[in-house]
Amino acid sequence: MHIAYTDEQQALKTRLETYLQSIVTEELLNEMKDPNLMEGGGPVFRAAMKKMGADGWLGLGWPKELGGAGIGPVEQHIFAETIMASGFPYPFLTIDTIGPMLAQHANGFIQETVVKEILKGNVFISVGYSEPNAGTDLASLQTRAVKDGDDWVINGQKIWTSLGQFADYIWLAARTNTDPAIKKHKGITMFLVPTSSKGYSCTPIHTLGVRTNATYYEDVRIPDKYRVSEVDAGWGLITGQLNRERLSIVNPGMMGGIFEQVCAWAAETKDRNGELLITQPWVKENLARVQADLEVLKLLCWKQAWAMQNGNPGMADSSAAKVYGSEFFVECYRRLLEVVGQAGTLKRDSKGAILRGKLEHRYRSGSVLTFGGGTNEIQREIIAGAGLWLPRARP
Amino acid sequence: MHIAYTDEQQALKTRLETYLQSIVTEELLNEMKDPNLMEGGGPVFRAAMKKMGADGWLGLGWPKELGGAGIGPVEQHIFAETIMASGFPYPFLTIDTIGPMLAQHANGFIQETVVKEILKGNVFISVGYSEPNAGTDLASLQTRAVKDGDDWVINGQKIWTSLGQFADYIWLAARTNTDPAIKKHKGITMFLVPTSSKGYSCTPIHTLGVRTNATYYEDVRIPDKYRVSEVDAGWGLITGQLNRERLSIVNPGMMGGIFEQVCAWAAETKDRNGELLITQPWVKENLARVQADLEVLKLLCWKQAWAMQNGNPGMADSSAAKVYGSEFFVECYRRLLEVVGQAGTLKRDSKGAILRGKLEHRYRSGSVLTFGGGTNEIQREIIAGAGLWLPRARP
Amino acid sequence: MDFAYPETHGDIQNLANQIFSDHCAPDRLKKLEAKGPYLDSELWGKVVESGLHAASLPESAGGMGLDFAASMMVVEALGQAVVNVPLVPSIISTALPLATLDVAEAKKAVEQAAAGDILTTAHIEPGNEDPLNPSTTVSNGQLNGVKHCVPYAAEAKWMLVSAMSGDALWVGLVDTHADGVSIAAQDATTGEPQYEVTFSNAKAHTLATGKAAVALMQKSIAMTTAAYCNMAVGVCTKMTRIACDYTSQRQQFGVAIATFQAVAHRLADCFIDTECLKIITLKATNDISEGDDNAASLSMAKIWCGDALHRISQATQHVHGGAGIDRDYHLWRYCLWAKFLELALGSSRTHLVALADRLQADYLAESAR
Amino acid sequence: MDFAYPETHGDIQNLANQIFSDHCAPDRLKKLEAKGPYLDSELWGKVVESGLHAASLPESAGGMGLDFAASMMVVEALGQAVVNVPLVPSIISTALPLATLDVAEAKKAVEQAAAGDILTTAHIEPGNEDPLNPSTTVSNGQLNGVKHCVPYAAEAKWMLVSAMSGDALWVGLVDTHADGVSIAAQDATTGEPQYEVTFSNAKAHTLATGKAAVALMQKSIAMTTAAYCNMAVGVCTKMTRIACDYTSQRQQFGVAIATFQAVAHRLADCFIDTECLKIITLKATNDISEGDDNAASLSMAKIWCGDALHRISQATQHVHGGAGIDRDYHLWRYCLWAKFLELALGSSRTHLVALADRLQADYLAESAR
Repeated sequence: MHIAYTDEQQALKTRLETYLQSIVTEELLNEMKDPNLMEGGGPVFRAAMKKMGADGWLGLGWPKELGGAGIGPVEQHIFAETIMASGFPYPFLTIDTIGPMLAQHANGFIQETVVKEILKGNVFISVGYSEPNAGTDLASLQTRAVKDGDDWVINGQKIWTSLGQFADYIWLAARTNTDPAIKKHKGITMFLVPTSSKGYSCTPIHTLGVRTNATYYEDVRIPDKYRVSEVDAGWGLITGQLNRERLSIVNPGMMGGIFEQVCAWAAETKDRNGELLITQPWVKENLARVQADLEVLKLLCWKQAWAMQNGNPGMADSSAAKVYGSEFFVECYRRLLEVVGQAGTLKRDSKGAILRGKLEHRYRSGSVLTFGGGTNEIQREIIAGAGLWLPRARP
Repeated sequence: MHIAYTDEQQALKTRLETYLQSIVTEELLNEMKDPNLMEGGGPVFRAAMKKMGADGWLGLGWPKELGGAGIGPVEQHIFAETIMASGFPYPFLTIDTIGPMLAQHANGFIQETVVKEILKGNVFISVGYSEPNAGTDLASLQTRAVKDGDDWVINGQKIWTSLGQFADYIWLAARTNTDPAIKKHKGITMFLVPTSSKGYSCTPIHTLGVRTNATYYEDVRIPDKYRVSEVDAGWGLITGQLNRERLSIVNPGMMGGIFEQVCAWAAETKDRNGELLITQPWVKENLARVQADLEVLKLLCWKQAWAMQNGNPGMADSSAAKVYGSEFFVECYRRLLEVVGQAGTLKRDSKGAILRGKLEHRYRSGSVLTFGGGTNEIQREIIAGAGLWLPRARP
Repeated sequence: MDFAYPETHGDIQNLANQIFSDHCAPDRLKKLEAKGPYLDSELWGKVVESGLHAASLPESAGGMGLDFAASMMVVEALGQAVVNVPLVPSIISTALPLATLDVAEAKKAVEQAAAGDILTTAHIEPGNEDPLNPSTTVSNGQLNGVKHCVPYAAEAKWMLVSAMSGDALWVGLVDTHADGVSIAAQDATTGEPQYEVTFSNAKAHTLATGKAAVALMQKSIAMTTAAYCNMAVGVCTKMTRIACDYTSQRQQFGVAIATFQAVAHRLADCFIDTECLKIITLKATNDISEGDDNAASLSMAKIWCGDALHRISQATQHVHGGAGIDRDYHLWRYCLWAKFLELALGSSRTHLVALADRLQADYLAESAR
Repeated sequence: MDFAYPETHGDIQNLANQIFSDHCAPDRLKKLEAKGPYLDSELWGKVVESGLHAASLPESAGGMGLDFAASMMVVEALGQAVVNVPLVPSIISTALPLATLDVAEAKKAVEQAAAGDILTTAHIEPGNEDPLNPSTTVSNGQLNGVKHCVPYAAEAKWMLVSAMSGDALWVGLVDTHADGVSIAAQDATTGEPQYEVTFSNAKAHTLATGKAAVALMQKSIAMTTAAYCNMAVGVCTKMTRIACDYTSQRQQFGVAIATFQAVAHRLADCFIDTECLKIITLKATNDISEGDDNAASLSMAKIWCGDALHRISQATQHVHGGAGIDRDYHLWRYCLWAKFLELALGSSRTHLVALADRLQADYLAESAR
């Protein structure tokens, strides 16, 4: 037992932090001021991703035969935590969730043309699950894929396709079996849809916090080689990807980075009476509460990463981390904003904005995680069943 | 609009506080050290009740024709709040919930022999609703009352019959109609069962906080004149009584009394460094949070009392007050115990106990209210339906 | 004890709700928002025409002469609509406190406000949220310093300002177009116009100094804080209503999602929070109406204001799923205002500290007796 | 980073769970409880026989010589059973810190503890919960002062005590039967024997003075606090398990009440709280195992300890309805221990203050660099 980084892990983290200073440049931060490029997709971002790919950072935990460094999930987690803390818009959906699913399940063609390019920082993929009438009840999705010769023809609409504005592929769940005799989730197949396909289109949905998208599929024709795993076997891939996503979205890196910045700010900023803010009891207690709760989240995520390395993490554990982390984020942004005060409501480019308006942006985007990646109600059902062995709630 | 006591109401409260000093004597407090008499029932308690009855306090808000003072529900609430703050084990179930229901619905015999005696402080009544297999699902209660000539013969068992150890009557809900074609809650009738009846027995259930009882009914035969209102019309009386009980159990009096004592204690007790406890930021913030939340509860109850005076209070409002109040109690006893520290866990008669161990006792009895008087889940269903007009949750 | 409003107040509330709801259609607001922070002059014109804004201003100045609570009915209605009109800054923060003065400049400004001109108050400064302890200074009638987050400063005629005159607090009126006053736009989360205002030897009319200045600014703070709480009641009520409507319609697993206990009970908690905020806000409003500008109830109300807004904003976003944050839907505007109202003039946390200090003082005074 | 325990630790946990669960049948406990606070000598005898209590004591003293974490496995098992044996006071608070000293009296006491004799530590005093700043004084080897809430003081052979020797902290051992030591029973919420101990010129063996005394008492505090957190993990796990079993069986409205979302989700929250407490407790345990008696993780763990115990105690009582508080059922004992473990050696609130002070110091030191 040793609940801390090993010396090697600490060295990795330090090396990475130094390296990231060359990645998170003023140029990148300026590019990210464009709301469409805030979460990546611009030329500076793409160049940085290519550089990290070339320098071997993106596949730290991936097997060597796939072009990774093969060091394991713990190191991959350290990488994700550190890069998120740096402020880089890390495309974790591609690198940490869809990428590994493809590496495990996709055919040779996809391994060559997609997986390898992900590791080089060249390819980005968005998730196409939700539809206007299939959200929490995902299994009732209606987008159809019909076999036509060697091709599949896809028709339907997806919603909340985050990062779709610069995605090269959509990791798309489509109904391939409409037999009323089989359960709804048994008739779904996964595809990789190139966004260059004819009949594909993407329109922005502007939200409280970030841009997301609706994507449309009008007679989109793709060759069978873009199918992932077996026909009608998509549900297992969806839950596998969601299990990984649940951990990625509560990665404490981004929040931890902001927390440290607010602490440092409070330690150098004086109130009207010349006292440092951090000396006020309520200020430091707000910060300490965030610190204690953040430490718990860090440890939960570490343990999950360690468990991935040593067999499979429990389903209830990853749901617990997701519920805890997502609800903690909402509370901690509130506490940090209280410390900064009303000036914290000024936006990034405004006169008087504090810490580049990061908290103003984070409070607006924070709520998304309590329902994104599988709503917390569903996670609690999973915990009640898989963690506590309670009888199933009535349908 | 005037959200405060009128001068007359303030004068009433002051007069009452002075009066209560002659009621809450050391003799009474000593009698209450017996766990069976902690909530009343001893000779000192009975004498005090008689005195208050004779002095006209018990029916402040009751109509004059019933022997009350006819001043109204707001004054009755001021009385209840003040007497609860005094530490007197006020039998609110009898005075504020069953009494008024009887006054409104019972026959002449009961008016004469029971209602008038309640106002004189001579009679105490316990509630007999819950059964081992009928708790939250009260309508499925199985205690049977069968008509036999002019009498009713009652068989069954009740549980959580609080204060049953000194009750003169049980306000009993019994099934009088077993026709499977009618809904379960349409076959229930209310009775007053004299505890002197043959076949009645009462055994203690000792709980975390207080004594309660199981009561048994073995061929208990009572004349029809002890029936309250119509046969099979009991459900309306039950919900009417519960509506009143919900407000009584969240009466802020008792909690408010303890809160003020803890504040006063913190204002005169020094820490190891000679500083008054109340000057420590966390101590006063704990107290202030209780103060703010207590003020809200006080106002909610005032408004309910005022609404009773001016028509009927909304169903969702009284459920909201019940949920809020009962969950607040649990939190506030925690906060107050944090202020007192580990010594707060010493019991009343122990060396080193603080404030007569009141908090030690209250934390143990505090949880009962979140499920007593109709579990908070049911209250939230009521709010969702009657307050927010949401479609009914699936059964 | 009397929880009933006079009939006039009910009428005012109904009229206000009608005017605001007529003008808060998402399409209309979207157009206004396209250009950035905006003042809804059309709507403000209608409000002024109705006279509602001046409900609590003296009749002598062109108002209805009703009590403070009357204006809070209008503010609560505003909270149900969240449209950008300068009701709170111009009337509640500024004209109402000014109306208590027997000073010619003040009287003139109040009359102008009643007629629809905009006034504003500069409460806070960069790095300092205490209007009773400003960094801004005044000497020989000339102001120097910086205020920020001043609502509608560029649109306002007069600005109420506090400053230190030596060791004493000073409060005065500044002509926003005067020499030495420079106004720069800020970009705040709500989309309401806010500005940084810099004074360089700007001329100002003195209204009060010392204790009288503290009382005047205290009145502005108290009335504004009460207005934020009342607006929060509107925001919370509306957010909850929107979520109830949505979850009663939205089907998943073949049923309306409001029929899931987890959803219904969370909305019931929103109802409870709103009731709690409502009652303590009513108490604070009543205390101010009855002349107490420094009541403990006001800090209690602001504590609850922040808590209820935060919880209800999150809960209602959550039960919507993605729809709740879609800018083509209408919940998101309330969420932005929720954060502003939570933090403006002190968060739940800072008001808890203030209440705690007051409690300490009260009990120490009592134990000294 | 390695979350795995050595195999020995798993064996210890299993054995401890077995011994404790064999002795916590409600009927047995009820008999013991009838006479008031009690020491379960029969069970303590079995524990000593098994050697589990001495898992972390040095082999030279008769222990197993395992790390600190090993003893925490036994303490967690104790939390699942809440029976009155002096494991924490005798071994964790006293023998383990003493075992780090090279002093004859300490060595002897540790050997006696390993053999089953009871030791205890007097941490707190009336009105003072800080063992590093006691009111009790020592001079010329004679103690004067009052300690209270001392567990098993009357049953113990030796008592570890801190006192002020002039301006310096002093820590020593007191023979509980020595002249000048008077012991009076207290009645604490848990039903565990606790005592007020008064010293009137009582003779004491000096163990350490000044920095060494602080280090020694700090070790006792840290290890005891970690033990409370580990015991809390057991208590929380068991309370949740009891509630799950009950709600899976208990039928209302014709179905098991666990099938109501409102019930199942609240129990899911208990699961999450337990997981959070478990992981931060593991971190604190690991830090102490690795020699850090003053880690921030310990305050974090105690904050979570109080929060999780409070919430889970209330939630599990609530979903039971009346049965949860019935003294003929078994949940109530856990609820009593939950409150004790929440408050002993500092509540969530006081540990938050401690963590806040540490955070301030860290960031000020950093910004000074």
